[in-house]
Amino acid sequence: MDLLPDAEQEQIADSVAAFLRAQAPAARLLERDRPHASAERGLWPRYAALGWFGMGLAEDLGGVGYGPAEEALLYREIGRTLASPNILAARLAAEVAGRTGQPDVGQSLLAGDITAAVANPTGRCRLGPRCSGRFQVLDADPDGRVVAWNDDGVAVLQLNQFKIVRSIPSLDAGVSLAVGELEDATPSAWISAQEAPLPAFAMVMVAAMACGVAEAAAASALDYVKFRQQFGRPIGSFQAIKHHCANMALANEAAWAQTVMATLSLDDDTATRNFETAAAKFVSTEAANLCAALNVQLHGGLGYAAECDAHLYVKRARLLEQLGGARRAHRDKLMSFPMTA
Amino acid sequence: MDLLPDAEQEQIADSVAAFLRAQAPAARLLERDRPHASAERGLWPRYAALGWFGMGLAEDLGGVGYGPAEEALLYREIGRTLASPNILAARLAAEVAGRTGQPDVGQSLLAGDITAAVANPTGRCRLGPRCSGRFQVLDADPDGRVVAWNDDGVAVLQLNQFKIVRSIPSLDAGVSLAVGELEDATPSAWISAQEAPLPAFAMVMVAAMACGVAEAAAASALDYVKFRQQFGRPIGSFQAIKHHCANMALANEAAWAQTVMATLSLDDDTATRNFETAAAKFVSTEAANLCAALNVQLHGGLGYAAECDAHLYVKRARLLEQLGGARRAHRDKLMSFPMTA
Amino acid sequence: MDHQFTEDDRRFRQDVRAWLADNAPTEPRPDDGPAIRAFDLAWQKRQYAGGWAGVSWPSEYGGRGLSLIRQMIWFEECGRRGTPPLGSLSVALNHAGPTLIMLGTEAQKAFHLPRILRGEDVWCQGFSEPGAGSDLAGLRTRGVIDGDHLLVSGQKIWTSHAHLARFQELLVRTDPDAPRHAGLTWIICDMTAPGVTVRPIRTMVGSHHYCEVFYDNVRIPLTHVVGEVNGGWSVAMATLSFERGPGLITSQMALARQVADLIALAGGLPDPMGEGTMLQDDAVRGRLAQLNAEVAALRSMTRMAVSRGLRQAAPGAETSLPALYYAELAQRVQQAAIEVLGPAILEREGWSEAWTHEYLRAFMDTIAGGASEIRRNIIAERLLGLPR
Amino acid sequence: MDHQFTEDDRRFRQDVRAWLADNAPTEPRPDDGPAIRAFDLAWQKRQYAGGWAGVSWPSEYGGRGLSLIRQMIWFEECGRRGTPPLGSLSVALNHAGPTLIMLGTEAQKAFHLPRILRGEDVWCQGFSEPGAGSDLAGLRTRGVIDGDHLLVSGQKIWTSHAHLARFQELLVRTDPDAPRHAGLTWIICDMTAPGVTVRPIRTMVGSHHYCEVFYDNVRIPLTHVVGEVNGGWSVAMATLSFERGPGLITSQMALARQVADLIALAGGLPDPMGEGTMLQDDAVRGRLAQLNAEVAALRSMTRMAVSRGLRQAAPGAETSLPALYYAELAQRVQQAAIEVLGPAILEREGWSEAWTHEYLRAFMDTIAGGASEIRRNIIAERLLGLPR
Repeated sequence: MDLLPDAEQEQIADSVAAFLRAQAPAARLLERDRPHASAERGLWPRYAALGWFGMGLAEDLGGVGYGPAEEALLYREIGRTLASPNILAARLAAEVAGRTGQPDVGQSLLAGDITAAVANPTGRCRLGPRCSGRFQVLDADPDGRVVAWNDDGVAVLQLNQFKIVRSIPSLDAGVSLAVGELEDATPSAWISAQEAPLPAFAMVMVAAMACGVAEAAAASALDYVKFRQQFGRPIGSFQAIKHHCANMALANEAAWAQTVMATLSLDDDTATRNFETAAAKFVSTEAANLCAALNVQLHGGLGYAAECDAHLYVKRARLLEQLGGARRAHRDKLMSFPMTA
Repeated sequence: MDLLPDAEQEQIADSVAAFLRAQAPAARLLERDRPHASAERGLWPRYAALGWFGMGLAEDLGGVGYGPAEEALLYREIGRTLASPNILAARLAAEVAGRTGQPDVGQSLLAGDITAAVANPTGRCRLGPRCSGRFQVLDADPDGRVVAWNDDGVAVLQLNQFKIVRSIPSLDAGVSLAVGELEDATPSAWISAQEAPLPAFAMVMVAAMACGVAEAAAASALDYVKFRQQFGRPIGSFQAIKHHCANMALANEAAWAQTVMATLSLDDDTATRNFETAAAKFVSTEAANLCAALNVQLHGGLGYAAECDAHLYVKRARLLEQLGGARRAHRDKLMSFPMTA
Repeated sequence: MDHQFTEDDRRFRQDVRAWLADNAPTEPRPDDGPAIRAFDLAWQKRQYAGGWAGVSWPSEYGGRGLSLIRQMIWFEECGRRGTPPLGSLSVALNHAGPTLIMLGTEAQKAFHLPRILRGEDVWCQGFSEPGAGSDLAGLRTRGVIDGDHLLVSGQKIWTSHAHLARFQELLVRTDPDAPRHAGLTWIICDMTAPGVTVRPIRTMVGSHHYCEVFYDNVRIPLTHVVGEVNGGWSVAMATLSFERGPGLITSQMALARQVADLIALAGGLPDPMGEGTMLQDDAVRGRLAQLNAEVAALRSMTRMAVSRGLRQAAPGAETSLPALYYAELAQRVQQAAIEVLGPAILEREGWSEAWTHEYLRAFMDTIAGGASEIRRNIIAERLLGLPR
Repeated sequence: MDHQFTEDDRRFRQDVRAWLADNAPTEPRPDDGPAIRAFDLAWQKRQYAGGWAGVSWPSEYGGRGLSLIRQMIWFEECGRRGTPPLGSLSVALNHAGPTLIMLGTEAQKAFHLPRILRGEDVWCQGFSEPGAGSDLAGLRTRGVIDGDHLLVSGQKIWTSHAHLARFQELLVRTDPDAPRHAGLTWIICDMTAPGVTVRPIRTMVGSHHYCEVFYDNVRIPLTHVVGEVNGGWSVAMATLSFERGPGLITSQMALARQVADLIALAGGLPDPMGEGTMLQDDAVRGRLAQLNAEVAALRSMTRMAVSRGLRQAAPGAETSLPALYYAELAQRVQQAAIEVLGPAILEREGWSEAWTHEYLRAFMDTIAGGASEIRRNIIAERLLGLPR
C-alpha cells in the first residue's frame, strides 16, 4: 500500500511534464480564436514516439506494458497543460483494435499515423454492436477514428458514419466541436464493459486530466498572489486570499488521492471499480471547477481577459466535467461505499 | 412602497424588545437542564397585558387592530430572545376561535388565561374537520389548547385528544417536547386556508422569529469578535473573521427584506402569498442556521460550552426550521416567481 | 411598512408598461464593436423622446424629477419587458449622472446631463490602474496643474466601453506628497482629446468589453474637475455607491427572468438518465426552487435599499449588500444552468449559446466594481464597525 | 503506486478482524462521567492482553513494533467493526505516546509508554488558556524553576477529559522575557499533584467533555520535561501534528459508516411529501452520493498521508489537509442527516438521538485541535509558502 509514485514513475511524470511544458504549454491556446488543428495534429507523431498511446497497453497489443498508475500520471500532466483529450481516444481505440483482432489499425493508432477523436454523447444514447445518439466530436479528423463510450462499453467509429456533422463554436476553444448523430450505426469495433473495464478506465483518466487542470490553475493562482502587490504588500498575505489558496490545496489533495485510489482499483471487482472511479470523477471535476474559477477571481480584471490563460482552465474544466457524464449521471454508482481493504 | 417601519411601528418593536430583554433574555435558558415551564408560563399574563396575542387581530375579534407588519416586528423580537414559539400558537388559536364563533375561548386566549401550544407534524398528516398524524407538541399544557397547521388550514385541539403522549428530551431545551398521535380526531375548531390564509401567516411569523434568531446570533458574534483578543489584536480585525461577519450581515439583510415582503404579501393572491412566504421561510431559516453556527465557531471553545448562550441559537434555529416543514416541503410553491409589482 | 404603491404610482407603472409594449427594441442587441454604441444610444434617444429618460433626474436638466420609487418602477418594468441592458450607457446613467447631480457645477450639469439623457454620449470610468485595482487609492496616473488646465499622464485599465466612450470619469493623483487617499482629483476627460490612446482588450467571453487607456500629457480644463482638486476620493466613493443603487434593479430582473427561463427549459428537456424531464429530477427542482427564493430575496433587498434611499441624502455602505448578493447569486444561477444543460453548455451556437455566454460573463460580477473580497471588507468595516 | 497489501499485511488484517469479532465491546459506551474512563481503560486493557496495543509502537515499551501500514490496518478494522472511539485515551495514544516516542527521555518512555498501552492512564492536553486559544504562543501559565522542580501557576481551559486524566501534556511559559514562541516548556503534569484543581464544563451536547484546570504552585520534577526547558514550542508542534495522523482513521471510518447508515435510514423512511422513501428523492439521493464520494476521498487522503508517513521521520504540514477535510465533511454529513430526518432531529430519544447527538458534537470538529481558520492559515503559510 503506497499511493505515491516510485522513482521510475516519478521519472515518467517528469519527462512527460518537461515535454509538454516545452512543446504544448497551456499558453499556446491563447494565440488563437479557433484552435489550429494542424498544430495540435503535428504533435501526434511525437506523442507516439514517446509511447504515450501505448503506455498502458500490454506488450502483445504493441504497448509499452506499463499500467494505469503510469497512465494516470501521464493524463494528469496532459490536463496540466491542456493537451488534447483525444490522446485518451487514441489510447482507447488502440486497445479496442488490439482486442478485436485489428492489429494493423492498433499499430497505426499507436504510431500516431491515424488519430482518434472523443465523441461525447449529449443525451440518451445507445452504444453496442449498433450505435445511436447525438454526439459532440472533439477536433474531428475525417481520416481518423471516433471513439464513444458509456457505461456499457467503448465503440470505435468513423466520422462519416455520423449524420449531419457540423462544426459548432466551442466553449473550450482549445478543441473544436463537431456535432453529429448516429442512427443505428455499426461501429468498426466494439468492446463491452464486461469484456474490459474500459469505460471505468476512461472515467479515471478524465479524472486524472481534471486533477492536472485543477493543480495547474491553483499553481497559477498561487504564483500570482505571491507576486501581485496591492496595499503595499503581496495579496497572498491577505487572509481571505490565503484561505482561497488553502481551499484549492484541500480540493486538490482530495482529488488526486481519490484518483490514485480509483486508478489502482481498476483491477478490483465491478462494484468497487464503479464506485471508486465515479467518486474520482466527482471530486476531481469539482476541484478543477473550483480552482479554475478561483484562479480567475484572484487574477481580478486580468483574469477575465482573453489574453490571460486563467479562462483556459475554466473552459477545459467544464469540458472534462461533461465528458462521460457529469455528477447526476453517476449518482447511483455512489450509493454504496465498498470500503475496500 | 416602503419596507422600513414607520415611527409607530418602530416604537412597538422597541417596547417589545425592551420588555423581552428585561424579562426573558435568551440567557435565561442557560440556567436549566430542562426548561422551567412554570417560569415561561408566568410570562403569559404579561404578554397578554401587552396585547401581543391580539396585536394583529381585528377589533371585532377582541384584538388590537394592528396588522401583519406590526406582528412581524413582534415575532422578530420574540425570536431574538428565544421567547416561546407558542405565543404564535395562542395568536392563531384566538383568531380561529373568534372566526368560528367561540368568542369566550378567544377572549381567554387573548387574556393569557389559557395557553396554546404548537403541534408540529413529524410526517404525513391530515388536518381538517378530522385530524390524523404524529405531532411534536411544544411546552404542552394539559389545560391549554394545541394548534396544528399545514398547507390545508389550522386546527385547534386539546392535548387529551392526542394518543400516547409522552415527553421526549428536546434538541432545543428551551422548549419541552411531547410526542402524540391523532387518529381521526375532531378538532374543537378548524379553519381552512381558503377561508383565511393562516398557514401562510404562520409561516411568515416563523420566518420573522428566524430573522430574530439570526440577528441575535450575528450580534453576539460581532460583539465577541470586537472584544476577544488573540495575537495582540481583536480577532474581528482578521479578514477571515470579517468575512464571516459580512456573510452573516448579507444573509440577514436578505432574510429580513424577504420576510417583510412576504408579510406584506399576505393580502395578495394565493400564488403570490404562497411563493413569498415560502421564500421567506427558506432564506430566514438559512440565515438563522448560518449565523447560529458561525456564532459558535467564532466563540471557539467557549462557543461549544453549555454555559455560553451560543448553542441556544443553534437549537432554536433548527426548531424553527422544522416548524411547518423544512425546505423540501415548500419546493413546489417556489417554482414560479410571480414578480409582483 | 407597505409594499403597495399609491394609485398614482400604479398608474405610472401602467403607463410605463404600455409605452414599453410599443417602443421597447425588438431587434437583438449587437454583441461587440461600435454597433453596441449605436444601438444603446438609439434606444436611449427613443426613451428621451418618449419622456422616460432620467425618471428621477432633475427636470431642469431634462429629467422627469420624479421619486426614487418611480425610478424603480421604470427599471422594474424594463426588466419585466426584457429591454436591453444599460450596456455602454451604464456609467453615464448610473455613475456619472448621479455624481454630477450631487457634486457637479452648474455648468457641468447644464452641459452633460441633457446630453446623457438625450442619448448623445457614452461615458466610461477611469479608476482602475495596472497597480491599483482593489487598492484604488494606490493609483499613480498623474495630473499636474498647468495654468487653468490639468496635464494628465499615465495609464488606466479594465475600463469598460472606453473604446466607445466620448467622456470619462477620470481619477488622477494631483498631489503626490499627500497621504494615499488625499491628493486625488475626479475630472471629466474628453476621450477625443489629443494624447488619449485606447486599446480594447478581448475578454474570456470572446468579445471586447474593456480597455487599456493611455494618457500622454492630456490637457483637461480645470473647469472639468468635479468636487475639489485633491478632493477626488470622496467623489469617487459617491460614484461607486451609486453603482450599487437602482441600476441593480435591471440586473436583478434579468436574473429572475433567467431562473424562470431555466425552469421552463428544464421542464422541456428530456432527462438523459430517466424517463421524465430534467425538472422532474428533485435535485434540479430543489435547486431551482432555492434560486427562485433567492432572486425574490434579492428583489426584496433592492426594495429595502430604495426604502432607505427615500430617507437618505446619499447611499450608505448598506448598498454593498444587494450588490454582493446579486454577484454571487448570478454565479449560482449559472451553476444551476450547467446542471440543467449538461453537455449542451459546451456548444456556443443555437439555444444554448445564451447560457454559455452568460456563464462566462458572470465571472465578471464578482470582480468588476469591487471584488467580492473587497465588498466583504467594506461591509465588515464600514457597516459592522470591525477594526481595519 | 499500489493499493494492494502484501500477503502478510492481508493475513494481519484477517487476524485483526477475527480478534475484533470475538473481543470488540458489545456493551454501549457510557455517555458521561467517570464511567467513560472505566470503559475506555477496560477496552484498552483487553487490546493489550490480546497483543494489539500500540501496533506501531516500539516493542521494547510493550508495542508491536510493526509498520505504519499495520497500524492503519488496525484502525481501519476497528472502524469497520465500529469499536468504541479512542475517547478519553485519544491524547495518550495519539499525542502523548508519539511525542514521548520521538522526544521523551529513556526514563519517561520506560515509565509511561507501557502504562498507556496497558490501559492504566488517561492523559489530557494542557495547551489552551483563556487568553490563548488560536494564539497558542500567547499562553501565560507560568513555570518557575525552583531547584530540580518547576513551580507551575496559572490556568488552562477546554482541556478534554481533564476530569478523568491522571497525566497531562502541560505547556507553560518558563521564560517570560523571551519572544512569544521561545520560553515555553512541555512538561508531564501529574493531575493528582497538590495545587491542581479541575472544573468540568458542560458542553452544548449536554455532557462533560472538557474542563478548566487551575494550577496553584504545582511542583513538577524537571525530569518530567519533554525536550528542553524553553524548547516546548517545537515539542508542542510535534504533538499537534501527531493529532492529525493515523488517529484520524477511526474518525474517517466512523464517518463513512454514518453515511452508509444515513443511506439505509433514508431507504426506510417514508417521504412525507410523496409516495416513496426519502432515498427516492433525487435531491437526497444526490447529496448522499456526493457525501459517499467525499468520505471515499477522505479515506484516500488518509492513505496518502500514511504513504507519506512511510518516507518521513515526522509528519509535515500536509497532515492538516485530511484533518480539515474531515472536520468540514463531518458537518456536511450532519446537514444531510437533518435533511433526511426532518423534525425527528428535534427528538433526543430513540433512534434519532444518535443523529442529534452527532449533529451537536460535530460543532467541535472545526474548533478543537485548531479552528478551521487556523488550519487554513497553516496550509497557506507552511504548505503553500504564502507570506505571513
